[in-house]
Amino acid sequence: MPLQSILVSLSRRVALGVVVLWFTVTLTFAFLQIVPGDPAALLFGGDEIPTEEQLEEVRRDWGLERPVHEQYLLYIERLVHGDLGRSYQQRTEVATLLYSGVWSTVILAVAGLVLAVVISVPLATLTAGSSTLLRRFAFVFELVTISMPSFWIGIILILVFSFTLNWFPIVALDNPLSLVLPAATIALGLVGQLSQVMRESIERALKEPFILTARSRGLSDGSVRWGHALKHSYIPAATITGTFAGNVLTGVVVTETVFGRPGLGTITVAAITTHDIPLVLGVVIVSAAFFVLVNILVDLSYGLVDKRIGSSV
Amino acid sequence: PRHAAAEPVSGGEITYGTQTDPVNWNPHQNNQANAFLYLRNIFDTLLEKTENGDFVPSLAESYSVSDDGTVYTFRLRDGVTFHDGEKLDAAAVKLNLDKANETPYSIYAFPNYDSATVVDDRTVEVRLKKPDASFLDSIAYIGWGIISPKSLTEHLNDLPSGGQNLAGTGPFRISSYQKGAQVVLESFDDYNWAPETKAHQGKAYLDKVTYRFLAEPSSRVGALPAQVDVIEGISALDVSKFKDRDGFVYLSNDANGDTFKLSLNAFLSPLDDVRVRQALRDGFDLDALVKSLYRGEIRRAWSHTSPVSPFYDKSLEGAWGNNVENANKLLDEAGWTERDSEGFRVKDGKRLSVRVLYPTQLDREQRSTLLQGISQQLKQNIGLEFIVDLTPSSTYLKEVASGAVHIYPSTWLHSDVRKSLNGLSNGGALATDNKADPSIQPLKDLAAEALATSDNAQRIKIFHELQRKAVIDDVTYIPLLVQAYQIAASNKVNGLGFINQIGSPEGVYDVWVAK
Amino acid sequence: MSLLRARESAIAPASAVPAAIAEVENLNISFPAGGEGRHVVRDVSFTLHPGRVLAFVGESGSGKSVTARALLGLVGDNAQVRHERLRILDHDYSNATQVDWRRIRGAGIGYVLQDALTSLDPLKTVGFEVGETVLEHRLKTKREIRSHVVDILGRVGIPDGERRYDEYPHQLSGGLRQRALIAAGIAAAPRILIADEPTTALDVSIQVQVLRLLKQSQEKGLAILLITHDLTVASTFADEILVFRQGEVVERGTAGDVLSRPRHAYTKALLQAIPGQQTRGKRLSPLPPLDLVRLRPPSASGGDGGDILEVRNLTKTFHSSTRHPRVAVDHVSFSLEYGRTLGIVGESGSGKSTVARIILGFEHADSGEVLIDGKPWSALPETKRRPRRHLVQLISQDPLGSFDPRHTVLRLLGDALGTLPAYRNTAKRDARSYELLELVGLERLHALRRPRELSGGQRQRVAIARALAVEPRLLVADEAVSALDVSIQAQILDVLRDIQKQLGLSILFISHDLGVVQHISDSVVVMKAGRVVEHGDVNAIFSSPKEPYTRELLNARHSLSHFRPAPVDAI
Amino acid sequence: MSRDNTNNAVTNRLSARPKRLSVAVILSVVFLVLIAIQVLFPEAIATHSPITIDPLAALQPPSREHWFGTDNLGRDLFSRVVHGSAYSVSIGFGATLIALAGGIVFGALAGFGGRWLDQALMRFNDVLMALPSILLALVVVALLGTGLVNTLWAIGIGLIPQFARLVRAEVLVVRNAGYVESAVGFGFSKTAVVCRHVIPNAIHPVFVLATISIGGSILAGSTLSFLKLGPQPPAPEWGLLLSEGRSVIEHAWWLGVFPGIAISLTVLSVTVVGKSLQKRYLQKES
Ligand SMILES: Nc1ncnc2c1ncn2[C@@H]1O[C@H](COP(=O)(O)OP(=O)(O)OP(=O)(O)O)[C@@H](O)[C@H]1O
Ligand SMILES: Nc1ncnc2c1ncn2[C@@H]1O[C@H](COP(=O)(O)OP(=O)(O)OP(=O)(O)O)[C@@H](O)[C@H]1O
Ligand SMILES: [Mg+2]
Ligand SMILES: [Mg+2]
Repeated sequence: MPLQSILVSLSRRVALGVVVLWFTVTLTFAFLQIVPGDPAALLFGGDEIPTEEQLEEVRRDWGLERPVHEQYLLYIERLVHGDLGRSYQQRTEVATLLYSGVWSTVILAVAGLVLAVVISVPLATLTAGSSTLLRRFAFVFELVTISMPSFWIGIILILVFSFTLNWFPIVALDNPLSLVLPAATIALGLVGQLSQVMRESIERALKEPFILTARSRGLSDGSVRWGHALKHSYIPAATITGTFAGNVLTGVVVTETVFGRPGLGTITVAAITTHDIPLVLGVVIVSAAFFVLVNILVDLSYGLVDKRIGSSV
Repeated sequence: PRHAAAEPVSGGEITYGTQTDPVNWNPHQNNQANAFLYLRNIFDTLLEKTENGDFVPSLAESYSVSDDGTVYTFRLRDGVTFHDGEKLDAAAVKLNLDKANETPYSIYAFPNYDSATVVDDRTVEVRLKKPDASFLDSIAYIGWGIISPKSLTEHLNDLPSGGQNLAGTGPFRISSYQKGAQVVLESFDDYNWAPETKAHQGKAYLDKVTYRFLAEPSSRVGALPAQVDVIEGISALDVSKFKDRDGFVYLSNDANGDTFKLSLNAFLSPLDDVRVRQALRDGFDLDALVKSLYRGEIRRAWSHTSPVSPFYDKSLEGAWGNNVENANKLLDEAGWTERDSEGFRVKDGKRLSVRVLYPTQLDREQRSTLLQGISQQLKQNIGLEFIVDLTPSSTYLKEVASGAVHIYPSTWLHSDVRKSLNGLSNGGALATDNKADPSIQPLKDLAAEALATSDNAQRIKIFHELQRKAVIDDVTYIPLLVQAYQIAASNKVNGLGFINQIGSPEGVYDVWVAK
Repeated sequence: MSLLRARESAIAPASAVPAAIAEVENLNISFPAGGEGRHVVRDVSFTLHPGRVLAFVGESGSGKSVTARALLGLVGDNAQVRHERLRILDHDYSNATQVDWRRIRGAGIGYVLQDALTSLDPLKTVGFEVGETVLEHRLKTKREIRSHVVDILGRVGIPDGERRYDEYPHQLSGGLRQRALIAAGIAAAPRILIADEPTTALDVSIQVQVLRLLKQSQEKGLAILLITHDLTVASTFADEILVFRQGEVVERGTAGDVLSRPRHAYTKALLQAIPGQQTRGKRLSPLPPLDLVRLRPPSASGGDGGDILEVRNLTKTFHSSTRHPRVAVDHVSFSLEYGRTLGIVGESGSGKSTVARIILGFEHADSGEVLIDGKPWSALPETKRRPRRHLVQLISQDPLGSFDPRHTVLRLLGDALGTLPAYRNTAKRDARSYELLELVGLERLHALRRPRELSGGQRQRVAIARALAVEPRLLVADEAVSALDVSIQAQILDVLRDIQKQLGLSILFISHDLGVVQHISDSVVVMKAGRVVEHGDVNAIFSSPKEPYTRELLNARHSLSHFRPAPVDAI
Repeated sequence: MSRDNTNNAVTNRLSARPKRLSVAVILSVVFLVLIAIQVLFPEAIATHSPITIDPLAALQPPSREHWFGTDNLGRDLFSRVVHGSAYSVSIGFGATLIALAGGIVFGALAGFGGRWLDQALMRFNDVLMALPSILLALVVVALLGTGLVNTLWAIGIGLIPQFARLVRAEVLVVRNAGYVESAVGFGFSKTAVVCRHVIPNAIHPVFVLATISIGGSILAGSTLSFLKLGPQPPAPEWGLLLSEGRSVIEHAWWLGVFPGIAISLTVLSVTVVGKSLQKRYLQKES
């Protein structure tokens, strides 16, 4: 029963995801308990010494005067209701702040990902198992992008393509072209790894007997690569894309900073430098949730591509 | 100073590349000079300060001072409305003044403020605890910008994060704001109450201005002129790209207020010995460092006070610094005669070492590089270890207040006489006046006298005395740079300028774009 | 040799051989890569005729597959192919381009590989794979393809083609998969079919089905090139046989001639090496017997009548979170006398290995007991068992896996010897190691190789030497020869027999190959689904099985060796 | 399964074995040796002091005197890069060592510790994985402050999950390997089996990952520097040099280019060496 087995595997993954989230939340809570000093002052954050009234407000919000287990329950209960607390530095709900940045970040991340796939797929498929000039080029290109800090890639892209050639603006945010260079920065950080992983599995597939069988039917080299071998690189490629998507902030923090774009990355850096702890905790929880979600989707997609997986779970 | 040209035209829009996103949009709570250029578009103050230090009407059509200097009466302009449709009246002003003096809500509370009373619909009376010459500075300062009473009562908690609920009476209103990215302001059509310091009357020329926050200096410079029309904050190296170049306008302006300086903690060993402080002051070649770093675009400072301030003591120029021989002699005298393996001076087994706490978020214009240069020279020249502790720690204010820090580099960008005097009279107690050391009482008395007097000449005299004491005799301050602001623009943009009161870039009310 | 009895010919006499549709003359293939250049096929010539089957037999690596692939131009990019003549379907392919080759592949020559699970793309549906050839050659439109494929699936005996069309290879049983692969091979109606080991991976009964299917195609006029290492299959199926050895054809002729009157010594050895009833007590390989006398007999053998191994009522159930609990071993009892060989046979998954693992103490039985030498064994805690562990040694199907890949042969043997107090001294250990190697027929130079640098037969010899090193009383051989070529298998079986004869060791021999078990065992245990269905003397059971399951096993094997063309409607 | 694929494979592999090291690998090793010399004896290589300022010689382009030019305080960039290698290399090695130690402890506990411990540890590992490494690093820096050692921790902790997973997987594979069982069959004790077989066989891929993650750590370190959260000036850490140089890239290209090349070449070399180790390992394995 495929539907049933999909549901079973889905619910298992969701349950696992909930465990991971619960772990994360508990960890953040524990963090507040462990860090020395007055948790209220810590939560208030910022550069100045908070007044007693301000601290009182924090204590009320977080129930800090209550016993630890009650605090924990209160914390969980609030999170379950989607309440991530308030940023005392920005005097705004954490959820509101994060929401304001989330779309911009998601768009950037997705654009970067799509671009990475668009570059990697042909690069890997065309060069797998061959020793052409293109393969050499791909080899060098991948190694170079892997070895460059991504902020540096971003700066070079801006210098060349925006300021010198004037092809892609980076300032006008409402111009869709302004997404190109930031997305390219994220993509270039991923392309090397992605196409290497894909090439490896395509090469492995090309050595399989079914490829010989396919060739024996009169298929051209191209059809064999695109029609048979490529699909076999999906799972490893999706796996690292999944980890990347979970780590979306890593690429995004740098890219948003370099390009001066709004989003979770910018918010994170600002939150860290201003010691805005409720906001930092919010970012941690949201990105963990995002990771869990993406990986559930990636896991499910395995079953769609490779029917063997769905049925064996 | 203002850049002017013929035949202004109305209409059009510009994109303005700026250095920073305001941390807080509530003018009562914002202390970033770099954010005033947005706030000055949105808010007005009761009075405006002119280039030569006078105060002229703005939202207040006139004002008067009682003879004892404790009661100020403001007569409000008629027909002024806020962006949200509220009317400007005496009650609104009283509310604002009360809020602006309420701690901890406001960071601009005035210590001698007593109360405000509504006399009639258009008249407000402010009572001071005692006469204070710096009061009008506060009145004209954007920190006391007048916010709509509706914003203040109904949306107080939303104001810091900007947005539609933030209403002032200024020539522009917020159209959209994306944190960390940009803010778009649109012209406020009803605006008809520009002060006489402005170049024109009526609504702003521009329909719309987009401030794009570009923290990377190279991004701002690179984006002009293809992607942005105006930028502010230009590094010395980049100036040559715009200055005297076809197609560009380049403006620069020295800041009013204080200079960028080192504040020395004269209560902490080894700086508690004035000879050590003097040696430190004279142990490096500031001229050479500043020249190589800023290529003449930024000047070195001679005093705690900015050279454009009316209170500046010109006689300090050339009176100190770069005297390595004497510095070494002073240290020898002070007993720091031995040297350790790294070449630092030592006394009683202790190394001659000071810790400089400088938060990364304040670091700009290569100031940390300058500090490194100083550190290097002090090591080479006089064997003093000058540890630059560059940390993003948000606890630096607490650390400074605790008295455990030797040196705290800072700028109080403020033409506020009070703050200046406070600083000058703290005897090396670092940014705080809670150090109640009897030895600094005479200085404090002197400062109080300067504030209370209505005689400007007398005040200037006291100021000079205090500056000389702080820089030359006591060495509680070592001035480093005269803070300066730069603007560059494509030459089709006209009417750019700086705020008279502090010298930072002005809003865009007078700006227009040639067709 | 009843197994290899010449087939009564059902084909036309040689005089009526139809005109050749493929002719290969003096084919030479080499792989120049890696410096010295390897010449893997030398001067091979053959012809294919419609309606006739040509079989290639020979050991692994003898060049059968590459020769066949030369017909498709698929030898490999790094290969050098030379020939005097290469005519296929009336065209000269001496200087064919890729485009020429692609035209003939699939449409002119169908190609069926062994092991359908890896020869079908696991990510494509069966229908897609079968239809691919047809679409590629534009023989049908996309619209027509489905019904065409379903039709072909039906023809190869896959019922319910409509449903199977959308299924994936893993959803099909082994037999169905192999049929699907054949369907793909003949989908574009080629005139030649190359079947490269199409039955190797299959159970006996399924082998029969697949061969029937091929036979049917042959009768419709297809020329078939069958590659197999299984002489039984070749003998019952082919018209003509080519015997390959190291890239050369050493013998050729009609199936009957080659198998009943082999001329070449190699063919003779090959035929001789096939174990079974007739070979009991005879040597399978031409190698001389090992001289094991120098090896001190393991501690005085119990000899007369006692049991070295007694298995009492073993039961083992596996619990896993995803599946239902699985009873792998169900009340199994048997015993093995000193110096005798007990065979265990049974289909895959019947619990043979699990029993072996319990005997070796790698698995705990849920209930029941194993006694070694009449003393408790499986009930002992590991620390108590450890000093006696050397008594029972395993020879596994995968010797490579049982060697630490980092160690040389010398070190492997030395480590094993190190468990005996007598060999604490390194010099002694080395001397003994060399001695052991010599005993199992390896040379000194092998001592410094790592396991990966040895051939399969050599590895198995090392495994045996290592097991013997610790002076065991009982050898457990779990599929110990299944992965080996017939001739290598013959050598290893001979070695095992020599050991048993000369050292008086007892052997528990597990295999799914009835012939092997028949050849080597004294008595046999037949297992099915975890239970022992029959247990007794090997001759008695094989000649007159009592249980239906045993009969079934024997029948399938029988029908293969007596394969006759038969109507193919049956599944 | 064809009867003796293994035999073919053996001969194939034997013929592939003597394949020579590629030029790229040789160059990488040479470069890394140079870096190692720089780290050990910076004074011997640097032409100037890395911190001595010379305001009169500020921002000079590369010349015979200053090979990589000078920065805005007139410090010799070449000497700074040479001295900076110690920072970047110690970030690379230090963070990897931390990750390695943590990963081995975690992974081995999970691999040997039984089902419950395994599940618990792996879920904890999932949590660490779920947290973006940069966030983890930022939090560590926010808590502990900046500086070289803290940077090591910040990066190293973020890498632990990767190592833990690999170690666990390897332990599980090796633990079930035939040769482990066979050693038990010969009567070796559990500890002997673990020490002689499990650890030596599991360590190789971990070692390969470690090599590759050295490069990743150097990059991560430079990213932290870029965000001003790494080692602080005047430390000539490469990321810091690069990030300081970026603002003047249009005027003094050398300030951005040379540190950039230093980072990239080092990471490149480490990666090339790591990949070739990996290839050799896989070749041996398959
Ligand atoms: N692409 C290749 N590159 C190098 N050597 C090859 C290649 N393909 C085959 N060989 C070698 O050619 C020889 C013959 O191989 P072939 O596959 O024809 O053997 P076979 O008789 O089919 O054996 P098996 O029964 O194992 O399938 C082997 O030694 C093999 O290693
Ligand atoms: N560790 C295990 N966990 C779960 N199930 C197992 C385990 N080992 C064996 N089984 C199951 O127990 C049954 C018997 O397996 P066993 O390996 O003993 O069969 P076998 O007779 O050796 O088969 P083959 O001929 O394929 O080797 C099989 O169904 C198998 O799936
Ligand atoms: Mg073959
Ligand atoms: Mg088995």
